[in-house]
Amino acid sequence: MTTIRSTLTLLLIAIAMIVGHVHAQPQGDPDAEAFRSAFLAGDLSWDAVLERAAAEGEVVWAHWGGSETLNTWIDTVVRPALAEYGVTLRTSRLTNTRDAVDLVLAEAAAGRGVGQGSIDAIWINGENFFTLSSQGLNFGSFADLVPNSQYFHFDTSNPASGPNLFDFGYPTNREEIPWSGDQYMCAIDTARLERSEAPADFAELEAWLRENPGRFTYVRPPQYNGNTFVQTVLYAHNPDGDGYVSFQNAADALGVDEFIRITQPGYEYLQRIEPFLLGGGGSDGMRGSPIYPEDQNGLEALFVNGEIDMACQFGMYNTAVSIETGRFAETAENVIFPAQGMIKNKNFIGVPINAPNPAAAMVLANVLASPENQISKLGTIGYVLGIDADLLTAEQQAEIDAVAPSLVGITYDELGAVTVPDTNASLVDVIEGTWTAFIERRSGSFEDSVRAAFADR
Amino acid sequence: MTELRLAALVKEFDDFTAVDHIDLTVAPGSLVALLGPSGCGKTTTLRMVAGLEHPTAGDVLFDGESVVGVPTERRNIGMVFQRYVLFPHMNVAKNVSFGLRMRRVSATEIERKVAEVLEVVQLQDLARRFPSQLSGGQQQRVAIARTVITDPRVLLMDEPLSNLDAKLREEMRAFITRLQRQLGITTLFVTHDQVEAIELADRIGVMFDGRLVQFGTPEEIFNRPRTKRVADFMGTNNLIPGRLDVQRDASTLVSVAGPLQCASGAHHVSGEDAIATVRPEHIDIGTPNGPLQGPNRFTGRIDDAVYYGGTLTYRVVADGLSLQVRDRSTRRFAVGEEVTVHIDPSHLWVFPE
Amino acid sequence: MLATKPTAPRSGRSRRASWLQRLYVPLMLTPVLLTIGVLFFGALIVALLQSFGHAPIYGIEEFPTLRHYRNLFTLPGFWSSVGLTFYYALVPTVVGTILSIYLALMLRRRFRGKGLVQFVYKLPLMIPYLVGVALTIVLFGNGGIIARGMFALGVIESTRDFPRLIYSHAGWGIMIVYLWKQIPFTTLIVYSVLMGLGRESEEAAATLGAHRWQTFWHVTLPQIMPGIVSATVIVFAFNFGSFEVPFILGGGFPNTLPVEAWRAFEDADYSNRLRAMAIVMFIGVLSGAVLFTYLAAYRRFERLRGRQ
Amino acid sequence: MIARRRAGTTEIRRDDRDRLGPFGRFYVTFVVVAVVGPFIPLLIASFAFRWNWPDLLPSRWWWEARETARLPLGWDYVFSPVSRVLESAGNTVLIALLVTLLCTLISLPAARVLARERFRGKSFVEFFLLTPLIVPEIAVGLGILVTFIQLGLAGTFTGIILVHLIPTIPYMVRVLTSVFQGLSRDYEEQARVLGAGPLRTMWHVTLPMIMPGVIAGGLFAFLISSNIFLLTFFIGRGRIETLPTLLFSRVSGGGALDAVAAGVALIVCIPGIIMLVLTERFIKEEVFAKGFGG
Repeated sequence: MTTIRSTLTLLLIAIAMIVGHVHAQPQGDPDAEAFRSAFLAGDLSWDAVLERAAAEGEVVWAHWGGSETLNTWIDTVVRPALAEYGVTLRTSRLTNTRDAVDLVLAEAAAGRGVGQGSIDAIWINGENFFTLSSQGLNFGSFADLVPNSQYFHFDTSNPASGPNLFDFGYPTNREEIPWSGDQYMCAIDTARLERSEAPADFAELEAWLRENPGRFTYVRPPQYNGNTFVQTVLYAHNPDGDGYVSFQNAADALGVDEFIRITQPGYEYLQRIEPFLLGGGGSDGMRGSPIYPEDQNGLEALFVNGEIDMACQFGMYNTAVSIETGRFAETAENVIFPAQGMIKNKNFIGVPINAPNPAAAMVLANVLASPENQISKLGTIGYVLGIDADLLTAEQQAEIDAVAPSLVGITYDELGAVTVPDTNASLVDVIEGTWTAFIERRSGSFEDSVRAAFADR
Repeated sequence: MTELRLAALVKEFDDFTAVDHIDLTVAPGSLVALLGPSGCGKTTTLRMVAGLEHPTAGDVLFDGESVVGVPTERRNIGMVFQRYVLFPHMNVAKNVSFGLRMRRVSATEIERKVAEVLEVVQLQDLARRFPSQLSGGQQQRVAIARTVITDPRVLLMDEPLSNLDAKLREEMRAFITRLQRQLGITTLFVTHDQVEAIELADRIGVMFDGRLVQFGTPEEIFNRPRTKRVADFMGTNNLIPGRLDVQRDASTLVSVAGPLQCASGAHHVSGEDAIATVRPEHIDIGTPNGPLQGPNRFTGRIDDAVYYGGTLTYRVVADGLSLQVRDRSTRRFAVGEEVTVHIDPSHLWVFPE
Repeated sequence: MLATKPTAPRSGRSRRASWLQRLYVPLMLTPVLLTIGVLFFGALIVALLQSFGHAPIYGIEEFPTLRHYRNLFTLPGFWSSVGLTFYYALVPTVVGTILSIYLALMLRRRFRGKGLVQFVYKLPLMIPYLVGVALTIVLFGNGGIIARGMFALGVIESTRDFPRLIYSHAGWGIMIVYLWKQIPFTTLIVYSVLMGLGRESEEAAATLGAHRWQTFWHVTLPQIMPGIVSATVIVFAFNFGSFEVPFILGGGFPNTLPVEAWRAFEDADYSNRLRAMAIVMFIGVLSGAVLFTYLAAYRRFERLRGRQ
Repeated sequence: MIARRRAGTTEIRRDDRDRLGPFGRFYVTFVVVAVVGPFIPLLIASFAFRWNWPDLLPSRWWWEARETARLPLGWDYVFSPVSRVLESAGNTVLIALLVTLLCTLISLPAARVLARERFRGKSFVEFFLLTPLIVPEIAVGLGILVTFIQLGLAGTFTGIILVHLIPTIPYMVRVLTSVFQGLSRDYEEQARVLGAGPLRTMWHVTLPMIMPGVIAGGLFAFLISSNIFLLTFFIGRGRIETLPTLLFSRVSGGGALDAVAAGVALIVCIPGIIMLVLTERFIKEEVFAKGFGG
């Protein structure tokens, strides 16, 4: 049997390869198509959705799977919560969210329409959402249609709606629903670096690095933790002095020349500190390229192993949770860095247009947005609320205050004073591309690097 | 010419003794064959002489000088292996010149000697051939040429003829004898074939279970085995058990068939259980009341007759004895016919049971 | 056998038999050829077409173009990548082969605990490269066990003083993993060839007056050469195309070619995937060319020596 | 005279030619230490709760922190279903078994023909079947990925099994070819003479005789399949994890002395150790090396 099936599959592959790449018009599954239009039009009761979800029976959720604590929380909280609705959770643990986006794009190109894909929900934000959105591959504006949407500000006139309606400056159009928040944070180990010695802004960082070469590095862009570091550098070195504000514009609105003008000082700073980063300074005979770890796990490993004294990454309560799980030394603390602006954003659950279990995906989005689960997530693994706390009851707010892990060494007020929003999604590719060309590869002048990155966008 | 001496040589492997106190001397320029069934330790002995095994105890001496501490490559020996072990990646010339090349002999000298040796073994036309392109006999000659080219002090041969067919074996036997005489190399030869040993060797050492049981000229071994096993191994089938009765210079073996006069046995003791042996070709056979005279005469009946290679071998049953008799004459006796057999006392060899 | 008996009633069957006989070889080979042909060469053809600009899936159709290759060859750091790839592939192959031959020769000897050694040395062969990577990180990182031991002994004062073995372009960590995994592999091959050869030809050489080194050089080595050649081919080809080891332990840009291909493929800009395909084709051709030259040179060498 | 006196003495000596010298002894010891030694810190790390620079041993052990922890730590995490270690181990074995079976079925006929028949294009076929050993996996992986996504094979067992055939078949064909070369035709011909048809000959004579070789080849294919990372990673798409891909996600950033990473790395070794014991039991080294051109 196996042989026969495999031979048939082989023949199929052979045909596909000979014919070239299949190009069919997306032709959806009529049933899924009907559900989609009815649901998006608001014609379906939530009970009808639940009923269909139970019939679908499962939901496939693709998310970044590099965190043990998050994986544990999902399996112990979300899975049983969905099981109550008769939906089995299947998670796809990604090393990179782009893999899920790729899959959706490839499926769409292969003509797999509504209801015929393989992923129901993606933990997504920023450029990945931007990619799906610009290709028209989102399921639709569902975010305000699930019952728990009551815990989000979606009112365009209310400035508090901003983080829910804009993702990296790009309108979400309610095609994704916030499920978590994040805050860029820097941790030090006070056993190695006194709090008073720790740099507080980029000028101090540079001075400190010249004194202590090799004691700092950042995650390699285009990994988002690395991008964010570069973004904060660019904010801080914005010659207009208005930091993040210029970066809220879309790439086209800003224009190449303006981008060059406002980012050049920042990139020059990055180039200046490169020889003083971990592994920089020509120590390995290959022109001394520094070590940029691949992701936050790699960065933390360097921090834990005593190779660097300060580690910056997303995770508002990461330090507290890491001390609790034994990863960080008990002497680890957070510091305010850089004083010019620490990026905070929300991240979302997106549903691709070809989700095979769209009703179950809605149920998943709703379950993730419930105050109960949101508070549990904050309390157990230190992930910031995706819902807006001011819409909760007083008891719930009190509970949040009670369970929230410590900021270890800093206060909410100090943090709130320096928090800034993320960059416009359309600029992220350009920032990455420029970093790769100008910092990593040193492939030409700054201007050429930026122009190439703009053109490749 | 070198004298090779083995002194109380012992080789123990983990759980058994392969060679058990062997003493043996190979006179300069002579050829000694170590004869014995497989597993008797003869190859191990040879390998100890070569330095491929280290003796557990005892000594190997070349001209009275111990070589036990000397590694194989510095003993200056030649060894012909059972499977020739020609180097498959070298042609005949390279194989033959190997020993000289290892000794860093000059190229012109190598060329001269290779040509010379190849002529001796009559392979001068095949110098560029590879071992896989040679017949068994040719490979054998290359193997010998390769060992003699360095003028070894001692030549060791490990069953060199066992992989050849009967005709070739005869040819090579003659060739080896000629070569050995011509070069006068002290040679130790291992074989399990008694004919080969008798034809080639000046002296034969018979080994069983790691021990040297008899050492002597082929004639001695052949006609006067010292034990039953040697006799058996040498192909003597007529073993007559009995009890000895020793008088001054002659002794009598009282066997089931009656008393037998034996020539030897002065060193034996009366009353001892002993076995007398006689080779089939040394028994005379004739018609009853024929011309056969003297002692040790029996009357018997032909039980079986086999014709083989110009001789007739009879099985004669006489007075409870079953004797094998080989007759080279042209007479024929029929099965069941009554005959007289006679054994000359000088051919009757006695050893203790 | 049927064909030799052309009796009348059997002629039908014999015709069928000969028809079957003619198809016997192709039929028996079909499954293998189909699988490798479709999956392996199919994949390569797709990669080849994409590298020449045929990629409708990304909405790119510029076939045929050499643009992606041209871009590749002018890419900053590309030739450094080629050099690094060769360096990481070649050094462990050569060093590992020498160490393996020595180990195989040692394993033929008698010593106490030989059974244990023969069991243990094969362990790395059985487990994924990634385990070797994990071990290397734990041991040789600048904050790893060895560095900590040296710190405790006062040899170094900080992680900075420890020589950088991983995450560096010198590639010590990468090559350590390769050696750790591949010495057992090459040793196994050389050892089994040695076992097949037996000791006799070496003993013969010794009786002919060859010293140990001469014996090895003139007798043993030439006879185990075919095994060594196939081992080095496989090892080099693997190292040349290896991804996960240099990806994790490498020193960053410039990366080895496979890591460059991966990065180009994972780039946000889909058109870079065509570059990834160009890199991948380049790796294949380069690796094939090197190994082909190597094998041809070896054959020529054997022929010069006269062996068929 | 001196020699003569020496001749009498009996001296116990060892075989120098066959014994290891001091350097050889050192080298062999080094090999054993280099193979086994690195696992010691890994084992310690797997039992650590907190092991920061510059501690030589963990400052706190897993069992000390286990009771108070709110989330499963170390081995608790490794063995909880959340970590998917057991699931991945199951996938690894399942995939490897199916690959072995399929690979054997596909390779057997070809090996028989390659060992016994002479035909035109034979050397081409042999070369054709060797190319997967020379061309890097990443080339195949990148080339095949998009097509597999289009066909819906990405993220499926079928897809992974199919790509695993690429690196296993060349080895399997080599091992089986040498097995058939070692099997004389006489036995099969004898069976035919005695009246067995081709199928019965295959079943009663050929198969039992080549079985040891087939098992060797099978163990091989199993070993290779269970060690493949890149192709599984590409085609599995995070939906089907095997032990190597699971370990990759733990160490890709440079996992350091993380207890879970160490635990996963140790678990990943288990199939290999079982294989080692099996091969040691059932396969002579010579057979084992055949597939590699030994």
